[in-house]
Amino acid sequence: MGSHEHSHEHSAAQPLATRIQHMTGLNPLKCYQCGKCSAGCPMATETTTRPHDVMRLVARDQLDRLTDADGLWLCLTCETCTSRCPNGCDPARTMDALREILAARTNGKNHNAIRAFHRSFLTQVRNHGRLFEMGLIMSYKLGGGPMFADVTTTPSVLARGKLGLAPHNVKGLEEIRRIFEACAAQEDGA
Amino acid sequence: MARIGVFVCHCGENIGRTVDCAKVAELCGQVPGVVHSVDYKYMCSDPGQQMVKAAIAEKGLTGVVVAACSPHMHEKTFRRATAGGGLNPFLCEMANVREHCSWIHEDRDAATVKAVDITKTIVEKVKRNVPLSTIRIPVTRRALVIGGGIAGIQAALDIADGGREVILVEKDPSIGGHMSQLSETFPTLDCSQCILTPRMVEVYQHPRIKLYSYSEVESVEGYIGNFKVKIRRKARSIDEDKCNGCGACTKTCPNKKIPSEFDCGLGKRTAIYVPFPQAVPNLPTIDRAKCLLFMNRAKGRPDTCKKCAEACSKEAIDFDQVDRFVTEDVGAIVVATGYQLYTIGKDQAKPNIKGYGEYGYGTIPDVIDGLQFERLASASGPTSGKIQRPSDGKEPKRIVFLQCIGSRDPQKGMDYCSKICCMYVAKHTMLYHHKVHDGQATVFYMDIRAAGKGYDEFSRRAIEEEGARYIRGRVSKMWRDGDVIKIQGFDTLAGEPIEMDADMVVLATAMRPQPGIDSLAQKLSVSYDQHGFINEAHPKLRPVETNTAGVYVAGACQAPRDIPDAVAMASATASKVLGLFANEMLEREPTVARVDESSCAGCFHCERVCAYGAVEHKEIKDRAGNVLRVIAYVNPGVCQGCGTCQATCPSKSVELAGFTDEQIWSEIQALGV
Amino acid sequence: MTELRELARRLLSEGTVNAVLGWEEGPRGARPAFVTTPDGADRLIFDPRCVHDLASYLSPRRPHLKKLGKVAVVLKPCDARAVAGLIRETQIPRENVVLVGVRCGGVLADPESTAPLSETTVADRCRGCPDREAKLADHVVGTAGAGFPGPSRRAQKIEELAAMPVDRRWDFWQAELSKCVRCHACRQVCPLCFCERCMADKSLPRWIESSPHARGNIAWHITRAMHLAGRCVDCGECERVCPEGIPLGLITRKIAQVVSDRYDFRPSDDPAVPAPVGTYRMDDPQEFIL
Amino acid sequence: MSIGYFPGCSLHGLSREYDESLKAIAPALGLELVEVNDWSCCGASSAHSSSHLLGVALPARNLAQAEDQGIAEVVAPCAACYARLAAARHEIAGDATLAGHINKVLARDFRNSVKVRSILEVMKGALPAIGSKVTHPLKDLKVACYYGCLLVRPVEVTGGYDDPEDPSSMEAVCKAAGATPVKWNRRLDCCGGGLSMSRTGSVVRLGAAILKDAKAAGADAIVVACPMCHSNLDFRQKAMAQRGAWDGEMPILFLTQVVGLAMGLDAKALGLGRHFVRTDSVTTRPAPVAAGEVG
Amino acid sequence: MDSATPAAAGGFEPRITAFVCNWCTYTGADLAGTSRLQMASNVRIIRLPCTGRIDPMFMIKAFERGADGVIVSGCHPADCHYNAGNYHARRRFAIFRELIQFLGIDTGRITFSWVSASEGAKWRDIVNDTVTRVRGLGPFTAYRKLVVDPATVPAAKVTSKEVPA
Repeated sequence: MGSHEHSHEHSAAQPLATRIQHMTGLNPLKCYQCGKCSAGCPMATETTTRPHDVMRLVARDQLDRLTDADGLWLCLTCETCTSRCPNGCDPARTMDALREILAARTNGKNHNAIRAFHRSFLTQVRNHGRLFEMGLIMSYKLGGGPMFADVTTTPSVLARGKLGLAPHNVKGLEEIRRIFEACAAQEDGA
Repeated sequence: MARIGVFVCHCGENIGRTVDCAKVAELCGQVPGVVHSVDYKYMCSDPGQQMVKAAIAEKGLTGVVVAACSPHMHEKTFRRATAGGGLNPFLCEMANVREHCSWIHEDRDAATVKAVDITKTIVEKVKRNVPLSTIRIPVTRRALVIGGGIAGIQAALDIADGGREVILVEKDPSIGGHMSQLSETFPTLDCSQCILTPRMVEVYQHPRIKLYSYSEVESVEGYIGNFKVKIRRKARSIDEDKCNGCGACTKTCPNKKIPSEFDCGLGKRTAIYVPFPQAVPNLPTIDRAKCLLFMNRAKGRPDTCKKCAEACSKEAIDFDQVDRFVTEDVGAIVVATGYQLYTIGKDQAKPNIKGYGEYGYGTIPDVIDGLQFERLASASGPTSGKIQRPSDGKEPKRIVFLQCIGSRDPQKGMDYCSKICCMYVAKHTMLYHHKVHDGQATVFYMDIRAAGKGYDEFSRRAIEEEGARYIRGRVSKMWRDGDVIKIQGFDTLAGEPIEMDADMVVLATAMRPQPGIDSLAQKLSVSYDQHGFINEAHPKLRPVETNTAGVYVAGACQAPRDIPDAVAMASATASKVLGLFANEMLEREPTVARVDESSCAGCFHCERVCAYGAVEHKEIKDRAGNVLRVIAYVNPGVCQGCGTCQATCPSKSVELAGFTDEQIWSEIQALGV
Repeated sequence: MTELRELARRLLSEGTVNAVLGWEEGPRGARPAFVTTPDGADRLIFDPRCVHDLASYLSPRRPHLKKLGKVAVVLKPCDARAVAGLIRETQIPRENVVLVGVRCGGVLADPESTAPLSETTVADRCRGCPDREAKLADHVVGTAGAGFPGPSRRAQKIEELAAMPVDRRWDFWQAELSKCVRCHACRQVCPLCFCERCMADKSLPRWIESSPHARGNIAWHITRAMHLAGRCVDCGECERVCPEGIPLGLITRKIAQVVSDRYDFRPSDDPAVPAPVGTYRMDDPQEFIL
Repeated sequence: MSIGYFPGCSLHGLSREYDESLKAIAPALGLELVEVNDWSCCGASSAHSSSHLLGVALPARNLAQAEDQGIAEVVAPCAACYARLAAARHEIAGDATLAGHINKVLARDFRNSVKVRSILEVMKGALPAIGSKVTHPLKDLKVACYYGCLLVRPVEVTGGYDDPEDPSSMEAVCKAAGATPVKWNRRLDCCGGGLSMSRTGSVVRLGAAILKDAKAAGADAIVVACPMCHSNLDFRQKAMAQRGAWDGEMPILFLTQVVGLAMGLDAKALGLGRHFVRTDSVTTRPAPVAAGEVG
Repeated sequence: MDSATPAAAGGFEPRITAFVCNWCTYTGADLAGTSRLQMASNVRIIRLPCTGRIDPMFMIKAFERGADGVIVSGCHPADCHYNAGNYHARRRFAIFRELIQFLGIDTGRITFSWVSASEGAKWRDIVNDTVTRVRGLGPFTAYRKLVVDPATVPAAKVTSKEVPA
């Protein structure tokens, strides 16, 4: 059986590393803490929990400490860590899985902005099938995102004909909503 | 009619607790052909063995079954006892009622039934056992050593000093191997050349060592005690008998810009060259790929340059020399072909091995490997021991060493530790600090593996007293910016990213087996792992033997090894070889296959499946000498007894002694309802 | 036909060979023929009734042919695959035979048939046969039809059987194999069953019970199939000669499919290509091994 | 050659010049772009950061749309869309359980038969066509080819059409357009990607490092093949300047625009007017030469 | 552990014959013993030097003698004591398995496995799993009846007449 064949079945009762392995087919315990992931991570200077720290906390079964781990939420998903990992650990995929596990937890103090962005983004996709950028900007900025200078630059964006003012709805919107619901149901059932 | 004796062992409580041994003895005693069946507390004890011996004499037994532990435990014991009782030892077999029965079951009734089944099965087998005698084969008491590095040199000297002749084959123009390239050796910092050169000379002068340098093993036939080895003596274009090693030829050669292999490309050599001053033999070799005369010949042009021949007063240069072949008979072979260093380039010899794109695939100048650093640090090296970087000859003030390059990196194809790098990097930082007083050496490492006498003390000294800065973490990326090398790493102990500039970077690259090791291993029928390292016969108990009898392994062709390891292994192979040569004849277990000549159809399926080349073609002739049939013959000296030939033979004309079809048929029959 | 006869005549008259083994007109259709004189060459024929695999006469077990010394043998492409097998397995030295290939577009199921070769009368094994002539042959004569497209009906039958529940398949084969009278005609006619003494005739031990009952029968047919794995050239002779009409071709065909699917091997007339059983690849599939 | 076209949301929004320039050059390259029917958002990093299944299902819906349309391979010019589509295809192909889930979620018989190509892979395949169509070679234009994160890695997903650590396809395309690629160091570094809106400070830091390195290497412009990279490097240059992280004007061009310019297409048709950093320095080029003389 | 305990009184207990190589699986089974790993007692081991020695006839003979199931086990690829015996065996077994399946024998009755000298626990699992599986398949009466009672041979539902030449 290839490494991609995995059961997908996991539960909160299992050690975190086992859970991650069931979700991703990857063994986080292969990590030997060389730090090459963090050495290449573009966000390493801005975070305190870097990719190799995440891997370490997974190995030590410290889900609570990962809840507020900044590196998890500031990850750019650039996959530099994954492409250079000597052990094929795929920290990027591991962090995806952790975000998925932690999405249910709402007690995270930090990085609500990032979560709010993801939420706004997916709401746009769910409602329209495509990203309505203007809608995203509005909903995100109003929904708790930091009010940066972006609002002032938006007119210049509009002037260049870059932003549509009305959303485009895809025809298969029903299907998109069904996908969202089915995925939510699957995740709950897992 | 068979007269079998059954001896059921209680093994103290080990068997008796879950198996009713008396019942087993009683029921087995009812099996036709069993004339004696008893149980006893400890069959392997002296009284137990005496019972076997006595019963053989008193009951006239024709076979012995001991129902006790695994045959892997005590088969030899009871076969010896059987022989002591005057019966052929191969008429004794063991029924495994301990490991395979009493120890794995709790239900006493079920275990007893099973123990009876197991014993009856072996009784039926033993009824069909026949007396066998150990096989005796003559031994040619000369050894072949392949590879003239430190391991091969040591093995050759030890065997020769032990009084046996040795053929030493080295593919390069000189013996000495990688050790001759090293500057100083850890952990004592003694000069490598100084300790190696005398041994090289000793090899050359030893009356019982025949050295074939610039030669390779072409083919190997035969088996333990009786190998026939064909050796290709590559044309070095020099008459070895005439040359006196004066060196006049190398001085006149006009092609002086060839990167020297010995100096790892950092120095230059001529087309006719002696690889290094202490070379053994001290004979020049013409590199035909680089010699003007041969380059012209390859293009069909007339010879122009003959400067070396003109300079030679002994007329020793022979441009028309061709490869020659010699055949040597030997009884044992030591493989000591050593290692090569992994390089980080994009093109790799094997598809599973990858280069380091993140370190520039080897295109950044002033990024060198450990062996190149040895040459820079060596007093006899291209810079006379000055640390200078290759690009501009400047002395690097900031030098960075990266450990585990390729090693412990499964994604690059090598998951193993190369073992020696931690130590030589520590040594390199010391050599560097000794030579560049205002310089700073930094080491990126993952773990410091310094297990060995004086090793940890040595690596600590590099840090505590000699000023090397060790940073725990792998480097993510490395690139050239102007004339500095930018390094993007991470200090996992301090928990912070590091970007630093270096003037020179030294990579501790992985040790890999020599290229061509797989074809040599195939010639020798020895197995090798996925990396190409030769497999030892047993990782604990037979570390220098291979799975082909008579072929031994020493040094870094088996796994990454440092010098003391390689030397110890070499001496161990010598002791194995000398042990083998202690007798004129060799004794082997008789578990070998034999062909039924009357029914063999000569299809040679057996030959195709034999991993040892034990199947030969035998001609059956009439009285006039006409060949009637060609059939298979299994050479008992070569056969290892796997029986694959027998299962493959369509007419069942091969029988493996000890595991004949009749024996197995009877065992299956005995298990019937 | 003229071409074949001329070649045979020349080989015999020039003394290249002492006999030519081919087919001739018999009282009940085509039959194998030994021609030892140049004049006899005119007896030789080749048409779709020439179904017999003459390679089986080359087996060293057949002393009557051995006495003739060097012979020529006429071969269809399938027969050439059998000759390649005999050479590969050192049963005949290549230099002792002259191989005369005849171009072939398929043969009849029945050598006694008078029907023309057609989609309905062609031997099932010829459907999908890619070979029109033997590459191994020293001489190739004649012209060939286009052949018949696959899949064969046997292949369809095999699929049908594979789709059955296992116990129904067992019933099917028990019904078939119970008919076997152990005459061993299948063995006798097979060009690649050349053992000096067949293991079925060996008594110590007796792996295969010799009397014709179901248990011995299945043991015999399993053994035959295993021994032919990767060797069977699909000449169809075993099934043709079976007096009980057991569909032996289904078994040999099935094994050929297994060998082809798993080891990408199809029998060819190149003796240098090793057979798949007796060789291995380290990465052979092993999905059935725990 | 007919090829499925997945524009993605950005090419219909913030980066419509990428869409415009690709459509402008496609005929010359012999590419017939067949837009995927009723395509929907790939989910970007938001989907796979929230739910793995959703992160696969959203791109899979688009692959299924393409499959139903009879499309054999699809090009996604946006690097993020490309990465999501290719990753979904790769994961479904290697995991029968996941494939089962996806079929259930999509509620259709999806065979995962559509190959996913990046714009670089497609342009690399069209190199001879580009060479023969160049009429206005971008002589003396020094370009820094910027790959960013998701175009060439990870190799398991991309199938290895280019080296993940030492790629060369974008340079090859620029060379075919007559431009001179410079050697520089940060062409695989991340621009800050999806944090553009939520954490502008990070984008300013990462983007400025890229711009400075390109400038130090002597580049006149940076060439990109991703709307996100474009926006972070082009739109955010102002923010970088405001924060004192950068003090220049570095034109950021889509690879398709570079090829379009070399073919003599109008700057406006290529959408160059929509950029925030002026591109005049690039569009004002020396006189044209005859087609086919470059390459 | 459930398969290690005999079925309820009167239940069917399969007879399993195991053909194993001396160097890996036999030694692995020894290790299971020294580790005291409890397992079902239905298996009888016949020791061969190598899987290369295992002839398909052994399995046929075992069924003839009333075995309900068979285990064949040896060294993992690349671990063969004799270099390549297991590779040859692997091809032989693969073909044999498909052949008997085609002839209507449930391949669930045969377990092929690689068990190394260090895999005592794997051996236990192979034994227990095989016993459980064969217990589920029931006694192999179809094979045992072959010689005893010709009447048990079912009337042909599909005969050769339907099979083309």
